[in-house]
Amino acid sequence: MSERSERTGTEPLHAIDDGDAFEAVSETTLTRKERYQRLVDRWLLAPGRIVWSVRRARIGAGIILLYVILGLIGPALYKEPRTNQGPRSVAPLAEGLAYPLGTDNLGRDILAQIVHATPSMLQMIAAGGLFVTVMGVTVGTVAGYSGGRTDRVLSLVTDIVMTIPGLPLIVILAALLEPQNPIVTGLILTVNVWAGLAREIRSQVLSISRHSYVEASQAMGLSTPSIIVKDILPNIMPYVLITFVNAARQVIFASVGLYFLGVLPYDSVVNWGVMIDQAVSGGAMHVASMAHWLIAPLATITLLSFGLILFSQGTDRMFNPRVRARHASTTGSDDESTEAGGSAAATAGTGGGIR
Amino acid sequence: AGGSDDEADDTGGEITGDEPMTERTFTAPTSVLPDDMQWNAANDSNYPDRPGFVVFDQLVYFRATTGEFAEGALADWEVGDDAATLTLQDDLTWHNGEDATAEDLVRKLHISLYDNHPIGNFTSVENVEAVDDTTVEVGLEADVSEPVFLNSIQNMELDTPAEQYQDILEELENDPESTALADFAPEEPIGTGPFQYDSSGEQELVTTKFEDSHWADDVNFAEYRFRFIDGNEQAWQALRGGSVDALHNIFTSPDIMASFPDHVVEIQQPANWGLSIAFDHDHKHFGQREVRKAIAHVVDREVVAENSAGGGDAKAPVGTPTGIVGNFDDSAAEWLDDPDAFEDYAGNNTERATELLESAGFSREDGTWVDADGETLTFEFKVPAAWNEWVDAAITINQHLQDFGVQTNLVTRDDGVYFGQDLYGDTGFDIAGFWWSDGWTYPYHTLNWNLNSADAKNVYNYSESIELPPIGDPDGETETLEFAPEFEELVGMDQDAEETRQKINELAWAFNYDLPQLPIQEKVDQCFVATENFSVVDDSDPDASVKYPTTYLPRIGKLVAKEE
Amino acid sequence: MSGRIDHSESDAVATESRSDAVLTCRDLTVEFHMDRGTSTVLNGLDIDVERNEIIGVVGESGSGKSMFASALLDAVVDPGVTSGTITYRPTDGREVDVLELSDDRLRQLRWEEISMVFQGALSSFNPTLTLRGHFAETLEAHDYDVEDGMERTRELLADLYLDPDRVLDSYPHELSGGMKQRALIALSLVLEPEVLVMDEPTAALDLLMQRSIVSLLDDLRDKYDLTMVFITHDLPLVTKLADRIGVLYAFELAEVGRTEEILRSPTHPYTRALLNSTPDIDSPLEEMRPIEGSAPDPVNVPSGCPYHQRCPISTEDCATVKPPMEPVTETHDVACHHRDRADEIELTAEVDG
Amino acid sequence: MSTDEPVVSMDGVDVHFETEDGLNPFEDPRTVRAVDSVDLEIPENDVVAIVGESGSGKTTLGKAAVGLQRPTGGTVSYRGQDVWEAKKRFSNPSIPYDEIRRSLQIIHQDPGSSLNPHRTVEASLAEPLKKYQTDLGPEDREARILAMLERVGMAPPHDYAQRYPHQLSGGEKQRVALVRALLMNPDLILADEAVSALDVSLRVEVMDLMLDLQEQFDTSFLFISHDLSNARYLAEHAGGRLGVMYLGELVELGEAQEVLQNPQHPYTKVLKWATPSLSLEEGAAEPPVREIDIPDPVDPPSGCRFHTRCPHATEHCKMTAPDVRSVDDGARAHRASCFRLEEDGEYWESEPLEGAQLDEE
Amino acid sequence: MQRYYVERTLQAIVTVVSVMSLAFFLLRLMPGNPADAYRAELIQNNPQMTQAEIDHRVERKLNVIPDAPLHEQYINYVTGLLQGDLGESINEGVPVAEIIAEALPWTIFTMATALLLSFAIGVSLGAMMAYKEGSYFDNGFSVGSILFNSIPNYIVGILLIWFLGYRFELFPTGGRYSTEMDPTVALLEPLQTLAFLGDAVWHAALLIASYTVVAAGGWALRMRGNSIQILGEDYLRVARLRGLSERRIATRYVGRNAVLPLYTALLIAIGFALGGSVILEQVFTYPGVGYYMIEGLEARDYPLMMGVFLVMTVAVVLGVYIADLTYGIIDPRAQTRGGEH
Ligand SMILES: Nc1ncnc2c1ncn2[C@@H]1O[C@H](COP(=O)(O)OP(=O)(O)OP(=O)(O)O)[C@@H](O)[C@H]1O
Ligand SMILES: Nc1ncnc2c1ncn2[C@@H]1O[C@H](COP(=O)(O)OP(=O)(O)OP(=O)(O)O)[C@@H](O)[C@H]1O
Ligand SMILES: [Mg+2]
Ligand SMILES: [Mg+2]
Repeated sequence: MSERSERTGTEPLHAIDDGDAFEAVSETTLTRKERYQRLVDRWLLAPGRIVWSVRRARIGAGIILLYVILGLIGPALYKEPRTNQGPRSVAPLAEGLAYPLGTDNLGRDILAQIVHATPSMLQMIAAGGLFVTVMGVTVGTVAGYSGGRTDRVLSLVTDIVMTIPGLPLIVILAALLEPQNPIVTGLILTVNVWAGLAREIRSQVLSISRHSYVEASQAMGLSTPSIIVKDILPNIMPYVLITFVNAARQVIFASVGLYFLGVLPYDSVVNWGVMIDQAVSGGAMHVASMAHWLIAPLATITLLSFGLILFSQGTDRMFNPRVRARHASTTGSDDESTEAGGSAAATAGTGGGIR
Repeated sequence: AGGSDDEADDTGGEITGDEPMTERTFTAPTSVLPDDMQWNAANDSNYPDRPGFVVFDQLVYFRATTGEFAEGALADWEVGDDAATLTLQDDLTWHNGEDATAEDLVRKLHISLYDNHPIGNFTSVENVEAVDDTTVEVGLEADVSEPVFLNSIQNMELDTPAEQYQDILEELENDPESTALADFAPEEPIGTGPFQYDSSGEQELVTTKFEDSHWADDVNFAEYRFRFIDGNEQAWQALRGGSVDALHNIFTSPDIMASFPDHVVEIQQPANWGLSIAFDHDHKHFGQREVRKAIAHVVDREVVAENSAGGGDAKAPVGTPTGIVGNFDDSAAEWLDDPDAFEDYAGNNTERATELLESAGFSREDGTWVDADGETLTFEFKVPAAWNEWVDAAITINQHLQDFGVQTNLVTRDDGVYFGQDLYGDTGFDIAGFWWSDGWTYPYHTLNWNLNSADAKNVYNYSESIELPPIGDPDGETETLEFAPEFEELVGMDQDAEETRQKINELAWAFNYDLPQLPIQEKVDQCFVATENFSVVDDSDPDASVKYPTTYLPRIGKLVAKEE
Repeated sequence: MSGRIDHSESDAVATESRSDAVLTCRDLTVEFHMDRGTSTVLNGLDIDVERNEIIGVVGESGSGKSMFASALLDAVVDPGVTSGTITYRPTDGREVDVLELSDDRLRQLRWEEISMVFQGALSSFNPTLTLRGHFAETLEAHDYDVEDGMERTRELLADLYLDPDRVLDSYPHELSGGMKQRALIALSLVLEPEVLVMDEPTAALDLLMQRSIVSLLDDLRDKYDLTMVFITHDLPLVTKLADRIGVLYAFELAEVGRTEEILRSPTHPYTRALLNSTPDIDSPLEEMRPIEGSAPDPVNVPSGCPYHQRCPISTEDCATVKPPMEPVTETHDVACHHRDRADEIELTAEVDG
Repeated sequence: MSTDEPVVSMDGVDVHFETEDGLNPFEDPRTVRAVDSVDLEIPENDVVAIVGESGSGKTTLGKAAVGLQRPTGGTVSYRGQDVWEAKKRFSNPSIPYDEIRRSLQIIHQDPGSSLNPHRTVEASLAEPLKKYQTDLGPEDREARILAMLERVGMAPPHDYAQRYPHQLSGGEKQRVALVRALLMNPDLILADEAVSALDVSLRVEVMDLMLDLQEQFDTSFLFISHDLSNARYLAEHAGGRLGVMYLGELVELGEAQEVLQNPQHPYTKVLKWATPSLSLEEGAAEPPVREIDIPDPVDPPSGCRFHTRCPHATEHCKMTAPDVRSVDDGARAHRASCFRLEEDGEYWESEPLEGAQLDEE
Repeated sequence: MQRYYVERTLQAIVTVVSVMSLAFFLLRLMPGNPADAYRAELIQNNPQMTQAEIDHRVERKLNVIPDAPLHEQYINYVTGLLQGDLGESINEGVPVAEIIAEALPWTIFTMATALLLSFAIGVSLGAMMAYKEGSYFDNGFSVGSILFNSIPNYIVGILLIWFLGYRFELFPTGGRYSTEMDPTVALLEPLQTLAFLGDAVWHAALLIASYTVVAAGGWALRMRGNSIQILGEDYLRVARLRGLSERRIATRYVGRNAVLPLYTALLIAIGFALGGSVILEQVFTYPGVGYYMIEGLEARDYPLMMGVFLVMTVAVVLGVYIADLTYGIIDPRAQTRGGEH
């Protein structure tokens, strides 16, 4: 057969003799630092570069980052909202920068309220988003991947949960549990959102597990969890992210809505939804001089939601290996042309988020 | 702006008393869907109480500013030691055309007694009987002073014509446990009031002037309508847009009032009740007088009241906590012989508060108060979520307390849960928003409410007696004061007698010294009338303090239609 | 690129003499302007398509076959730019410059005169429209008589071994790949075009089906007097069908000639390599060998002869001077500097018959 | 490893799929008989090529052979150990399932989907090493992967190692898949249409590589193709066998050369006709079948399944299914199932079906 | 296929039953009860009513509240339900069915109008955006759609009330129709009917608008995505080559194929719209089922809440059910796919 291998001359050199390829060991070792650098590059810098390269994602990420920073260090930097810290219903900038967004009916600085409400809102959003994501991904992948009875049972549960009219259920749960902890509130607000994700992920998993590389992994005897984690999850990541964003929006919309309805209890900690409630019941809609009281939280919520959507629209690229390859510093350049346009998957649900 | 500062023009011109009859319609809001209304006040569902005020006549009306009673369905009354004689107006006619007689009043009183009306405290069915066509005599089983008795029948309306209620009364006589009364749901009311039911639709209830009513001469407009309006914002908008001519009673901040058309006037009436902080007297900390007092010193009631009123004057801060209403116009002090002897807990006196807490064994650690056992002085401050003014007040109170190092947390609660469970149920509270009077000016009521009522015992677990030093001398020798006998005595005492005044002073001192509750503010009801088509008297007229000006003033010609 | 101008001139002369060409392409070029440079995906193609012939175009993946097919109908996808000339000569003796046509005329030309079967036949139908709908709408769009047209459709389908009733009432997804492919061929013939361009019409099908379709096409050509351009990467498939074969390499024609000339005496080294690499059940075993190296990138086509990097007999010249297309015989043109040395590459695939 | 047992032996293997959406709820669910009583032994270091039309059950058969598809009937054994028996939780197999799993590998038809698009070549290849060569450190793993990449002609290997699948050509992807399978050191590799999707010029290259590695690693190959020329190329080179499948049945099996030169089953002849050659001869223009389209596998024809298309079918074929018959003797006997192999019998007496003829033209 | 129908129907029933049971018990677990809520209401409305009076009333209320053990109440409720009896509202004292029968048409009217409107607008806008992909038009409207999709619809509602209702007083901000209106829907009185319907639309306009604006953004984005995908399909290229008119391509090819996948979403959205009306109807004090949901909640009126919840659940289940069953008919591609969407 040497004759043939000679003909099969596509291999330019056989530096390593046939048998050795199988036994080859390395002569050098990577330093810890190098390996660390690789990890950082792969998991942090590369996604960052990708996000940065899409305008929508860049703007979205910027907005989200702004809120995160606001939530993290804002409360430390900006004064606390206090009753009677200023005159009542001061218009924005009316007194210079003393009350940049004005004050409310109790003379509290509105910017201060917004800033100090951010951490708990972010916690709520993160809790809701994580809950939905974890539940949805777990149930969806387990159902889709294991099939059979497990699938039927999980699918039925999912379908049922999905059909519960979300808002009324949340209203009842909120009244039932009277959550004060933002994390608990976040969970309640997304109590049935995960089902939609689970259903979607299940069908994605079904189609992904038809890919032959999944079968190849099975043939290699890899364990099911590792197949799910390595072969299936990366494919549904864009979807997961989008759902995370939708869940986050659901949290924002529903919490504000319920605070507004007065169904959710609130405590001394300020909250955007409570601000809207107080502004509306305080008559901000009636008096032009108090309009800022309502507009400020409205704009805050809208901007965050807007940022989240923009970000999610940009992020399917983050998990797209084609784009990844181009932004990985450790790999050589790639000549793949960029596919244009936003993705279809990134569109948000209809109906204003709450259903 | 609808300020009452401009005079004549604002109120839409002088009311001479002989305005000509017009075809005008006066429109006011109602929060019950007209289609759903039923007219039995004893039935719990969808009873339209505002419309009820024009269709039915109250037995007597109460002028809150002067504390006097004015005639309603009753033309005259007399409260003696063992009997009260009630005399009906002699021209009173039911909307179905029948004369309203003493029999009708007897029926009303009997039904009320079967329905557990508070006059049952003084009398029973057997003692109520008609003497002649217009007079009813009510035998009293104990001494009752006149204001106390009248207060108890004041909100009673003559609304039980034989046509609708005779059968029900008979059933109650046969079976006092019968639910016939509560189940009765007449779709059309029959009353004796100045307006009678005409029709109701999706959005509106129409009542038309009842020419045979006792008040007919003073009413110069043809219709009184009620428009379904839900929520304050909608109400303000309706008034602003002219779809209603009045709002009965809605708290409205100065900012919002500023958005009303110029022809809208505000009529303020003392509500004689307002927010207080109720302490759980069984609580380890709040059972301590020093802690309560410290809190009283820390909370700056003026700021709270102002915040709660949105910067306006609709909430009057309580001057000196004595358990007597009248902070609105300082009439509270008139009951006191020596107002200065009372502690006023004014301002934000943290020094005094610190002293008090330290004397009770507390110390301040890292800005937080900790008792001798190392427990933090902390509590959840519960308020009903939908009561916005209370929430605003509570936020402010909370702020004051936190600034002083008391670890408080505001908790808004669903109204039902708040009243049903936190106050009157099992969940309880540490400190909660409550009220410190129940709408009456006579000090007996308020003091009784705070020191001796079932609520005092059940809601905030107040004790039946206290150790009380002499008035004005908190450190003096104490004596035990049992509340129940004191009030039993006071109930029957003539309100003008000197000893009555003495007793009131003593009880007010008990209140001031021991602070069963901390009164924060006193509410002023705000009523709005658009004077484009109607004229109304200024709110300095005592009659304007009868509840509600929109329904009472037309009866006496003090809210009249302008000439068309 | 220096050689190109004069070669096209000389070629123009050479082709003038040729007789009845339905389509004449001169300097047919397709370019895409992209961020990283201009991508020339078809580079100065000169070719004639004779009336009633079947011309096969072969080449490896990415060599520009589909671009050529699209260019023939002036249907290169945006933002591709097609330049050069394509002259279409209908039977009435007119000459139509395809690339210069107005939109309306072009719309008419397509499908009525030159129609096309796509590479992705399986996705060439609107999934929510029955096949009858497809036929009818095509007829309507060209103002043909629908009734007559449907009659013809039935005949066409029957010719293609399909049951017309069943097929016409089906939605695309209800048909198997082979049936869809045949239906698509019928659809492309429904307006009785002169020329049928087929871009890998059988690539997705089974061999048996491929072979069957190829033999059907042969019948169709005779029955409907068609001229066909048959594009494929599968050389053996087309040898049974085509009268002539053109070999595309790197967006250019490497060799054109009658089928037997290409098979018997391939002159371009690439053609020879292609033949050598083609598995075949009849030829002796040892004789297949792959083509080394990989296809060039359309943005950076090697200078000179684009094949020189992979060519075993290339010389310095090949790397710099572009070989012109020159006739070997009257019917056989090749673009190679070393046409005489072709024999140096052993032709292992022996063609019998 | 040197037992006499064949690496894989399949004995009367059936794979039937139940399709769920029957129109009538009371009707039994319809069954696709994707593979029907197939016997096949694959000894060590052997190559078996299977050809057949799309839907004939090649893939299913192959997957059953490597233990990725559970047969509904019959047994599949790895060196004498029943594969599915070994997989059971509390069984005590003579060969642990893990080892069986490792020994039977697969390369898929579609190079595009055979590699996880989210993992670099290196990451994909490291997986089997991590699992089966736990003693290797990350550097050694990398070295081995690079060596293998170089071995299959992907140089420079560290460049390729860091690429994502979309940065590879089809041929390169197939090579990586091949390396992945080889890294498991398997006894049998199922190459399911492993070259069909590649450009013509690449096919030979990949097939040569497979042959090469088969030689070197003593691996057996089950090579599946719908293209007779590819199957022949591989099977003949390795001196292996060729099998022909039709609608779930293995209708002919024998030495590659023998089967091609002396096809016994009419279907094999059809396939041969359909395989284009570079010849200029106008082959029979009309296909030697009566019907171009393959019947629905859900409802396969009765009797001999090929009778609907067979140019020689008779009424007898419609009724009865032919048995497998050996054409010649020997260990790797050439066998086929067709009545025409019988000297005489009912077949020859019965009426040919419409359009069919008893004798060849 | 039939088996699929049977299974699907069973599943729908199971879903309704489970959701209802869950709701039944959750509701009763809520803190507070009708009596508490009633006490709150009494206190709020009658500051002068004495404690004794209030206690008396509350006690009387307690008599109305069923006090059988929970499981018995549940059985009673279910048996009632099977006989079509939704129970009697504790607070309103009338049968729940009556309240719902009266409120539901209004919610359906507003939500259906809003949904269909948003769908029509979103789909046309999305298709246009896709056709002009990358243009200023596309970018502008994409950002616009995202922006509108970022705002909860009730906030849009508040803003609309604020500006169009209060500021400019162009629209009423609550109620179903004008007081003066005589609700007539009769063929014999076309003018009055028309006037009435017009008035009803005018009253619902802002509510409908706030839902529409937000939802349309979502539809537009989805439609845009679908269309762009279809614009890249082979069959579209072939259709162009076949000389089909742009109009036919836009409608029969792009439009239809892009809209079909939205069909399911639309039906599901219709189902969820009832539940989604809760906050909006509250904001607009529009007495539909969502409004009564909150009314019921505030009064802890279990039967009323259950009734509304049931209606909302059934709507969702029905929407999903119809979507699942009919998708095959609507989209020929799905026919062979059976239950897998
Ligand atoms: N839309 C496009 N934009 C830019 N380049 C393109 C585009 N479409 C194709 N190409 C490039 O044009 C070249 C020729 O493509 P073409 O489709 O003609 O190849 P082909 O010979 O048909 O290949 P195959 O056999 O794979 O179909 C390829 O390099 C391809 O990458
Ligand atoms: N999981 C499955 N469920 C139901 N039917 C199946 C399944 N897998 C395969 N089939 C059916 O079994 C038959 C054989 O399929 P198989 O994939 O083995 O054919 P094949 O010969 O490999 O075809 P191809 O050449 O198209 O790959 C087909 O009719 C197919 O539809
Ligand atoms: Mg192509
Ligand atoms: Mg297969």
